[in-house]
Amino acid sequence: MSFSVSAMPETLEKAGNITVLDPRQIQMDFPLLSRRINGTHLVYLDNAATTQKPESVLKALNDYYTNHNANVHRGLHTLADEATRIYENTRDTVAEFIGGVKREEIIFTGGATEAINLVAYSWGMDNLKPGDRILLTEMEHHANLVPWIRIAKQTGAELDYIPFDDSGCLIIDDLDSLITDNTKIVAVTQMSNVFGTINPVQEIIEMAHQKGALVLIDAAQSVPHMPVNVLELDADFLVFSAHKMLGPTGVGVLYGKQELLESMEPFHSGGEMINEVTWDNATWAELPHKFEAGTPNIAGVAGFQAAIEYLDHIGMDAVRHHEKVITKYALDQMSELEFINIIGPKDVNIRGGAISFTGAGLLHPHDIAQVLDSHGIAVRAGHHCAQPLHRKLGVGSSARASFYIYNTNDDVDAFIEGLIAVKDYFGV
Amino acid sequence: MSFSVSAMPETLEKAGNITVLDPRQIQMDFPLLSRRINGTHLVYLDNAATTQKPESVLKALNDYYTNHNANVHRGLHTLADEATRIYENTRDTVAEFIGGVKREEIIFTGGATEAINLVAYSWGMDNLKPGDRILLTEMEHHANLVPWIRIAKQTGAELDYIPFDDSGCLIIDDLDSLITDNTKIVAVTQMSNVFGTINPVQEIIEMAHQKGALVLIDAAQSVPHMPVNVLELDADFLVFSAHKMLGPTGVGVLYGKQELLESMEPFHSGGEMINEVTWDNATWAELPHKFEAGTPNIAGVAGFQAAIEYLDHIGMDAVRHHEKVITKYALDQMSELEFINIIGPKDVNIRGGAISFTGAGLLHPHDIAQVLDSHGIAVRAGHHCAQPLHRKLGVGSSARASFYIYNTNDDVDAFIEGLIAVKDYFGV
Amino acid sequence: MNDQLNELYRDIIMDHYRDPRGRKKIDDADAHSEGKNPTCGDEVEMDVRIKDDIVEEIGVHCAGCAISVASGSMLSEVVEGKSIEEVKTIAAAVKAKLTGGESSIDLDDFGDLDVLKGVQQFPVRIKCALLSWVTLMNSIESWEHGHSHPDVSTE
Amino acid sequence: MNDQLNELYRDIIMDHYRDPRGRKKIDDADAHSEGKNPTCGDEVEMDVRIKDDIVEEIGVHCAGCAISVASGSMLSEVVEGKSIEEVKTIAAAVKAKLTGGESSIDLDDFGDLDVLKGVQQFPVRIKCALLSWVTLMNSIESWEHGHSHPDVSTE
Ligand SMILES: Cc1ncc(COP(=O)(O)O)c(C=O)c1O
Ligand SMILES: Cc1ncc(COP(=O)(O)O)c(C=O)c1O
Repeated sequence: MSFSVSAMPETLEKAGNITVLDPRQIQMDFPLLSRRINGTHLVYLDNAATTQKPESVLKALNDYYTNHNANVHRGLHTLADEATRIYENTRDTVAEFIGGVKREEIIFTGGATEAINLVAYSWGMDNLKPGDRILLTEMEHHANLVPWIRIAKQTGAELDYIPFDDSGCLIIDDLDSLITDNTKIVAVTQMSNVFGTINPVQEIIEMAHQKGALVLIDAAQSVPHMPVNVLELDADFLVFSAHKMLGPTGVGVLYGKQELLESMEPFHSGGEMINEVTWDNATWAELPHKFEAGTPNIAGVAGFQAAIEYLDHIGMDAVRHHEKVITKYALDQMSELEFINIIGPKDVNIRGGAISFTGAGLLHPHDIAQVLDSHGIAVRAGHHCAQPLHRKLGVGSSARASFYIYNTNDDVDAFIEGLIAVKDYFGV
Repeated sequence: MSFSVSAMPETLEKAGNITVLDPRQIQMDFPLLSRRINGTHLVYLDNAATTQKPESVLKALNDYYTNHNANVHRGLHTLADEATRIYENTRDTVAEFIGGVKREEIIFTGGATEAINLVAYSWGMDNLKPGDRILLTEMEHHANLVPWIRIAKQTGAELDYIPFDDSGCLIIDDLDSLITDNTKIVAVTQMSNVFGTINPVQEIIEMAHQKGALVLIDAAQSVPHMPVNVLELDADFLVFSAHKMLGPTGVGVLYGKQELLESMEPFHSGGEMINEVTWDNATWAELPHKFEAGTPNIAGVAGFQAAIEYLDHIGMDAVRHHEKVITKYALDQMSELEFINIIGPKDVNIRGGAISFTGAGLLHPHDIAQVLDSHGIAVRAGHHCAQPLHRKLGVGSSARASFYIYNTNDDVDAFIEGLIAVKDYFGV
Repeated sequence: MNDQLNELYRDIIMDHYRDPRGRKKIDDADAHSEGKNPTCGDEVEMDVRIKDDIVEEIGVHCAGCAISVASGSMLSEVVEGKSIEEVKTIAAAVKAKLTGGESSIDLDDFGDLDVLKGVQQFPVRIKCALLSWVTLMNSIESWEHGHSHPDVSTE
Repeated sequence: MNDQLNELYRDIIMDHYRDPRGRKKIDDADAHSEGKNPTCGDEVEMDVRIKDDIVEEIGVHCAGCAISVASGSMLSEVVEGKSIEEVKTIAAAVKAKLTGGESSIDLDDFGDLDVLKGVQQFPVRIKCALLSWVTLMNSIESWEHGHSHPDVSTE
């Protein structure tokens, strides 16, 4: 039986050892990118917030609803069987995509945020007590910050932070002392959604394991943009969201080591996740179902399959390579503009394609984003769900341009011209 | 600006005072219904598990991804503004659909299950203590059972159950004594997903309020199938899922009275739901955002809008009327088959269109469903996420046929013929 | 009625379903075990008498669908007189047949068991076919550990 | 540059942004309040001297985007010398103008305030324009209740 066959673009060229993708070819697979905004064509540079979707993902969603829609599991009829196969098939695809983990170790959630909440609650409630410490970094997204603040309050555990330096890189010289004997878990982002920094999670995981602490990797920004192998990393938990990697909204992934997931109580409860229920007791289903209560986002998961297939076809090495090239091109030009300040590292070998910046003098991030929008250029302005980071930098907010596989140097040029127009508009 | 315009079918006839819908016309709006299964045409009778989607919902999803996709809230660019409007617009539509509640009182979740978990946790953790009692009914879906079993264990509260009688109706004569002074919350389904019974939630709510208890209504089966006015009911909480009412998977609704939601701590935490975050503290955003952490299922919510518009166009009175008629037609014929036993009431005035039954002698629900599938007829078999109910009935499982707006009397005829074929196949 | 369905409900299966073998009570059983599949409510009770590592007698009482009852019935026919080792090998082969794995023996040689292969196309039904076998394995395992009343679940 | 944008960033707005009025410290203030919009980090500090129910003097220190700074600047120009009642009416009218509601007075009669209507088309910016006004209202409210240091947030 064959489901959602996604038309794959022929877009790759080999240049020496490096596979080079052609963003102009890729753009043609993304219907939204041909939209016009304010009388001009769209330049979409808000990819760290969410990415656009290729035709193949829309087709997969449509195919699911048009041909196979039914509730999953326990259904004996043909549609239920097909829906279940589609849903479970994506689980295998995800397990393979992040390095070949076990299918039982892949839990579908509503997003990266829910996945972190699941771990903070289900693992945290039973494993944290007064005196225990949770180690985060100063550059975490609120999603990897607020759940830990709350669970710390509830359990009496305390929070520590790995600081970042002036260039937006983690200072890990003192990691040995930051991870104490009481540190039970380290939760760290693999790629900052503000600085773009790629953090040395491998070292952090090694050191944490030496000290007996677990590590949760917030891979919401990394898995979409670079090859990530969970087994090589030896991460204990790792989370990400489909919508930031060409997939549908409302789908996230929690990877967790089997023995950890097995030892944990469920998070949500209800249908599909039980073994046996009586009037006053319930026992839990096997992994992964134990953590998937109720009807899941079946269509979203079906679309996610097509998203991963698309990325797989391009190859994550090519994705990473393209982003290095375009980010370097952008950073070089932005550095010439004396009226903006880039926050985050300049070396594309240790960073991804999210570039945050502030404006000099009267140039406020909100106004920058507003004026860029009138040129059809979509960037984000605000605290990017990282208030403490901005507070440490002494700024209330920043503007952020972030790239993906369909962005071209032309997009960068338009962005740079847009910035100059902003400057002129405000007469800075 | 106009978004997702959904093509509305012209399918309604007025017959006297009752608006009658034409399921044959409606079928044409549902692409999946023309699928063939095992060489014959599909008869989809698994609507209590999930419904099929009209073309307009698929269009809305596609329109969202093709023209407006961006992350919601806080985005200054045009797409973010449009996505936010679409998302928030659905909130208004939902608020209106269930009787004109306030938009702040509508929380989008991943499904009814998550909505109940939210209440059980966020309300329960702060409002339940040893000695308190939670009143459920013996016919609850696991979604409205297991979260309460868990929160009872965590808080020391205890569970009571409103029993059902031989016909699958709640016995509320003793309600006055079942709701004690210690009863803090009553959680009850408005329509049983097994018996089909429509419960007298109005009376239950009145009596509970007299005793100072809150009431949560599990409307997962009622809101899709009959007019529900939350304000008239005076429900404190009410939950349902989009996928059971023509909408996308991965979207649910929690309605809660504003003052209750305001008094509650958040459930999930992360981006979008905070006011201010520091290294060791966080304060919460206003309603409804306080309960919507992280990137929501934006596309799903966009599609949900089209689903509600479709139902609104037909009119929930017409939906209910159609189901009464088809359910009566089915019950009458099923009652003639001596080899099956219908569980649940026979009077269509107090029941919806989910008909569960067991087989006599060697006819096991699994085998019934399996053989019906070979005739293209999709019914469900199992415990329908209601193990305690089945245990009380003394059966391990049941088969269930459930109707919706696109089911015709021909579907019922095919189903009856299918049942006879099952009987013959097993030579009962 | 399509062919796949007839593969599932083979005449032999229906025969075992209508007239399950081994439905007896064994008073001097060495192991008793109960298994259930909460999803569909199917339940099996099993008594086994074992002597010198040989399954001398087995009683299988299965309440459930055609597949689970037939599977239990065939089990009772096949395992009597076999050594614990042989029984384990057969159980593994049944599991392999159902889930598409590799096995060391050919089920054709063991009564009607080979007809269970029709279940492979119906993933939801695999648990039904496995219920008795899982219960038997648990029975034997706890007998080996000196216990005699384990409860199992295939869910 | 499109027209809607120019409606937002009217010359008058830009003038107030470049050269904010009322940026003074008031030593004998009767009320002090701080407001912020955590989303964009905009902050405003406000000192108000009130005598016989008249806002005699106001100091507005706003750090933020063009809209929030200009709105605060215009506020300082308009409210000085007005009665508490008048100030409340104007604040309500500004809110109505921004959010599309009804108001009892015509903002045209109050300095440059009417230009804020350009913000209406930009929902995300409404909070920016409101920040100073919400802060002032909180200031007055707590002055009326005898307090003098409220902190507010428009988020
Ligand atoms: C680093 C990081 N972590 C977590 C999240 C949360 O992802 P979601 O909103 O999809 O749950 C995001 C996305 O905003 C992010 O950038
Ligand atoms: C009565 C009832 N409550 C709750 C649910 C749970 O809904 P969902 O699985 O969409 O969360 C269902 C659906 O199966 C139901 O029928």
